[in-house]
Amino acid sequence: MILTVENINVYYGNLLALRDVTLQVGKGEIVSLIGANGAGKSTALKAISGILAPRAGRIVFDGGEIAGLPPHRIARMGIAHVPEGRGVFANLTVVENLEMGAYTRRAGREIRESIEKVFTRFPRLKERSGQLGGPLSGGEQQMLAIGRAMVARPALMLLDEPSMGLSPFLVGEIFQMIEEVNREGVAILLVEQNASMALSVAQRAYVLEAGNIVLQGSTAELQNEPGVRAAYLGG
Amino acid sequence: MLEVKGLTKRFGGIMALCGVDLRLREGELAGLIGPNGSGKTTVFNVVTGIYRPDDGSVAIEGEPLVGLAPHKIQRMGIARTFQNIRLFRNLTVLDNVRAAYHPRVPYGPVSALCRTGRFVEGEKEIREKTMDLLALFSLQVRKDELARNLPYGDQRRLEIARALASEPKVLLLDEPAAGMNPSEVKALMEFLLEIRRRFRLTILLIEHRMRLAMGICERLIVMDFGTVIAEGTPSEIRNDRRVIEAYLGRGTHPDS
Amino acid sequence: MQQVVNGLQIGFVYALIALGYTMVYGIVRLINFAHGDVFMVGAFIGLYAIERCRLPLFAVFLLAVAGAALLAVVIDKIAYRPLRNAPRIASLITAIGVSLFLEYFTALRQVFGPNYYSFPRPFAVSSREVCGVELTNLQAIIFLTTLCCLALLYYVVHRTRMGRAMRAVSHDQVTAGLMGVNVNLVISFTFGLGAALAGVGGVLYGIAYPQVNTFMGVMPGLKAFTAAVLGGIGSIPGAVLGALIMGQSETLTAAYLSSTYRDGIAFVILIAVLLLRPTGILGVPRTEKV
Amino acid sequence: MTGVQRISALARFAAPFAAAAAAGYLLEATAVVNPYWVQIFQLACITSVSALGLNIIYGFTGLFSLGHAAFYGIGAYAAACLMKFGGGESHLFFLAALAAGAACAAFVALLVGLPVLRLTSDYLGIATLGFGIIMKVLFDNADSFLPLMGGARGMTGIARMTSVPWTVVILGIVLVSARNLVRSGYGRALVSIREDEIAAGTAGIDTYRYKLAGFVAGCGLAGLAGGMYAHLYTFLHPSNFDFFKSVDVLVIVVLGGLGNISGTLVASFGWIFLLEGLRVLLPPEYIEFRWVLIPALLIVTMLLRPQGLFGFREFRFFREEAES
Repeated sequence: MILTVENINVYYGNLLALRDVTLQVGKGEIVSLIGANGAGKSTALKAISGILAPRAGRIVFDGGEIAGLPPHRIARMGIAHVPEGRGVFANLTVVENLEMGAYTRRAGREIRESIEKVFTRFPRLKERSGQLGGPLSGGEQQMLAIGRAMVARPALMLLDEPSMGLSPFLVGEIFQMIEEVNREGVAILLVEQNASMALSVAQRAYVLEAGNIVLQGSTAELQNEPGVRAAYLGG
Repeated sequence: MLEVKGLTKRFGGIMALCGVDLRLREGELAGLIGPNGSGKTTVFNVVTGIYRPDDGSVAIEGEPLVGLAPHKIQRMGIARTFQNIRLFRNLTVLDNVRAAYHPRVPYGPVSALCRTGRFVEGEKEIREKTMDLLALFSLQVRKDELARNLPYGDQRRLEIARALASEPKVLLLDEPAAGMNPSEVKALMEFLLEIRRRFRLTILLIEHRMRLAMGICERLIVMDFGTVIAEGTPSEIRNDRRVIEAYLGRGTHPDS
Repeated sequence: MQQVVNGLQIGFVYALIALGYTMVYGIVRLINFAHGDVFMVGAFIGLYAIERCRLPLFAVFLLAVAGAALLAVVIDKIAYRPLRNAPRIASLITAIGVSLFLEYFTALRQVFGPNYYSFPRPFAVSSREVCGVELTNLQAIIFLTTLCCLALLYYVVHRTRMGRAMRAVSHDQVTAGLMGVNVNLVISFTFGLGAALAGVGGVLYGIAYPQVNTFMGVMPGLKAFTAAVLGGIGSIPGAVLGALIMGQSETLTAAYLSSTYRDGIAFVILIAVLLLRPTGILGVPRTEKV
Repeated sequence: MTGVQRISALARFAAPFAAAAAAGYLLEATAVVNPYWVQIFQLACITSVSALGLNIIYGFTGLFSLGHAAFYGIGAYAAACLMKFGGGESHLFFLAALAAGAACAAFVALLVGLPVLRLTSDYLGIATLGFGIIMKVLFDNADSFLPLMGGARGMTGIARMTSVPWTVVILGIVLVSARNLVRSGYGRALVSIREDEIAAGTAGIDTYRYKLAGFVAGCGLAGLAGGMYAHLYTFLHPSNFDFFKSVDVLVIVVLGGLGNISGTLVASFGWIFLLEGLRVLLPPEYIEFRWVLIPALLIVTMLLRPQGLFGFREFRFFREEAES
């Protein structure tokens, strides 16, 4: 297991947002986390990447305890979190955004190579390499956000709602990209509202409801679970 | 009821709306659908006076309202909610709704200053009305909680309650079903039908998920790239070639 | 024309101070009221370095820069960092507290002392005519030093890894953290960088207007801050532009109207500009997402 | 309500004020307490009135103002000038002068607010700061157009009219009125603007008008306080109304807690008595440490209680209680 989350409790102020959440991601695996809005999906990712500190429980990444560390230290250990809403730096150019992804890396030449690799995968970003990130379209921003995470060469990528606000066509493209990234050996923890999409790419999944994990299993099992079908797959 | 003609709005160089026409019939529950960025929320913002359009007209029951301040438009009978819930976060649930009663307080400032009988009566009346409304939304037990401490679903409901406090004729709901699972959506739908009947409302709601909008609304208005590309009943829309092309994209099914 | 050159002199000094305000505001949205007092400390370090240690001018600048930067970093750590997640007004009040503390603490007899002290001139002031305008060597030094500082600043902000991180943090702290950026470090660096420029400004100010006391930072601080807002707070070129306008308006008012109204005119301009362009001359107009 | 009930209600309402005024009168007349402290007490009452004004502006309506002292100054100069013109020692005229001072400040606030209140958050703060500095420059140069005001030399010879009963009664009336207004639909309108101006607009609240009303009312209170101040110290100087005085009031309001009447009241008294108390408590050779200790204390307080000393809690009197 590359990531093990054990019984974490996370609060917003006094509001309990996650209760006793336990989940695991294996090396090279895609795991989905599905659930309604406000169920705590994003909160789980934030706790893993250090934006929120859990009040109880353990988070072990690559053999080391990371719960409570600041985000920049966790990022340096090899977790890349693509936040909800993409988090593109609107005041930086596309290239500078990608360079920010490589912030934790020092070797200049390898960084250039990684950036070139992103450009070959997303030619549209290359066309816009000198433009600011702000005016990009939603799809381009999502590509940039994922590309930026790739430049960091993480062992684990956390993706928060990559399909949000995208046309169905782009959603398909983004999910293809996610599978490609995964084929290079990057483990992925995917949070999605679009449950059918999320289940189609993942090997395993967890269902969150009101801060608790209520179901887990292989995606094949979950897709046939009547409760999941009713609540998330629209019958 | 509500009539929008040739509405145009630019932001910098971007054409957010170009010549939008739409019409709401009295008492209907219509849906404004379209992919993200197609201009749905901008229509709401222009209709409610938050943005001023570059061109075009909006009228409610024949009364033009372009150029009026948001509060004047509200008093003409249009109330709304926001996509990214905008409650008065540090006020109690009770005060969130009572603030919306303010434009029709039955006492003047001097009366409030001196706490006259009329003030006490007026406050009592507002409180009773507020409590009735909260009861309808099952929020009465939470009346003294701060809005920011409510769970997500309650916040959405409170926002609708606040919009209803002004006794509007037209209610504009911006993605009321965001983040709900199908069974919650069903409950919301029944609830909307109920308040429409009770308050004799005309409702226009925004939803970007096609299937969901079809399940809720009697009539759909489809937008893409700042224009209305189709309108009609769900079954008409389902078979509209332009909608299928522009909205559903190439070869994907209408589930997202 | 002569007045314009004189206006540039004070304008450039204001620019050095205004940059600190604008950068700090850009990154943590804080009006750092203590910045004017950091400028004052820079001037006093300059005073001691010249008078007591008889250091060469270059070393004087280095010392003032280091002292001011260190002070700003310490202030940030003690008074602002604990309040990063508190309402913004809380750190504004501590900024005011720090400002008062620095003014009165340094005014103690045991520290700098409460009086006006004359600032030693490290060189004799001479002037020569350039294109029909009297230009003193003092003014030349001010212009050159400031321009060097600006060039250096541009390089740091736009060409270095740290500068990129600064811009990223100013846009979105949380996401910058996810990129592996140590946000607190970047913020400290920004405070230090702004203070370093103010340190240079303090020494230049001392040389140009050779009298210092511990309250000398108040008015230049307010004006530099106003300049930053005038130009568009958060914008680096805006701060420089605002400061130059401020300098001109001040010298021109003093020359042609009355020096008693000098302090007022600048603010009349400020209010007029804000009413026409609510985010300043070079500020980006913000449309709130609804 | 019958006439008798009305009168008895009025009597019940007025009794505490009468008692406080009488106590104040005795306090002053019998001189059991050092007159210096009595004067400080009055200053604290006056500061409370002014701070309440800023609390309405900033704490309740959410308008960031850094120029409050300018309105305090306008009220002070206006009332003092009027009193000098024709008031003599008449208490009735004094009241009229106070009212006129408040009205003057409110009127200027209206003129300033009309354009400036279109700005938001920090920009509004900076514009009001600018206005404050402009007013200070005008006060400094006032002798050139109205010699009576004395300009940078200060204005002297103002009658000493402010007394303990006056300050106590005025503060009391201001507190009750502020509570009544704030705990009514009008107060809810102001607070909703603070919370979310766009949502307030779509909820039917005329945001511009209420922002203006809140600003004018708050500045009016500053003017009222200024008039009392002028007739307490009988001497006015432009430096009494500079940027630092604006900051003083802001500190009080934030320390007490935004939108919290009790907090403002306690913080005003605490601040004034701390300022003056240190003057007495510190040994003379350390008196200059006063302004080293105060900011240090301020920083520590803010670090420990960033939401103000009181946060949202109010004394019972200031809480909602109009209905059962």
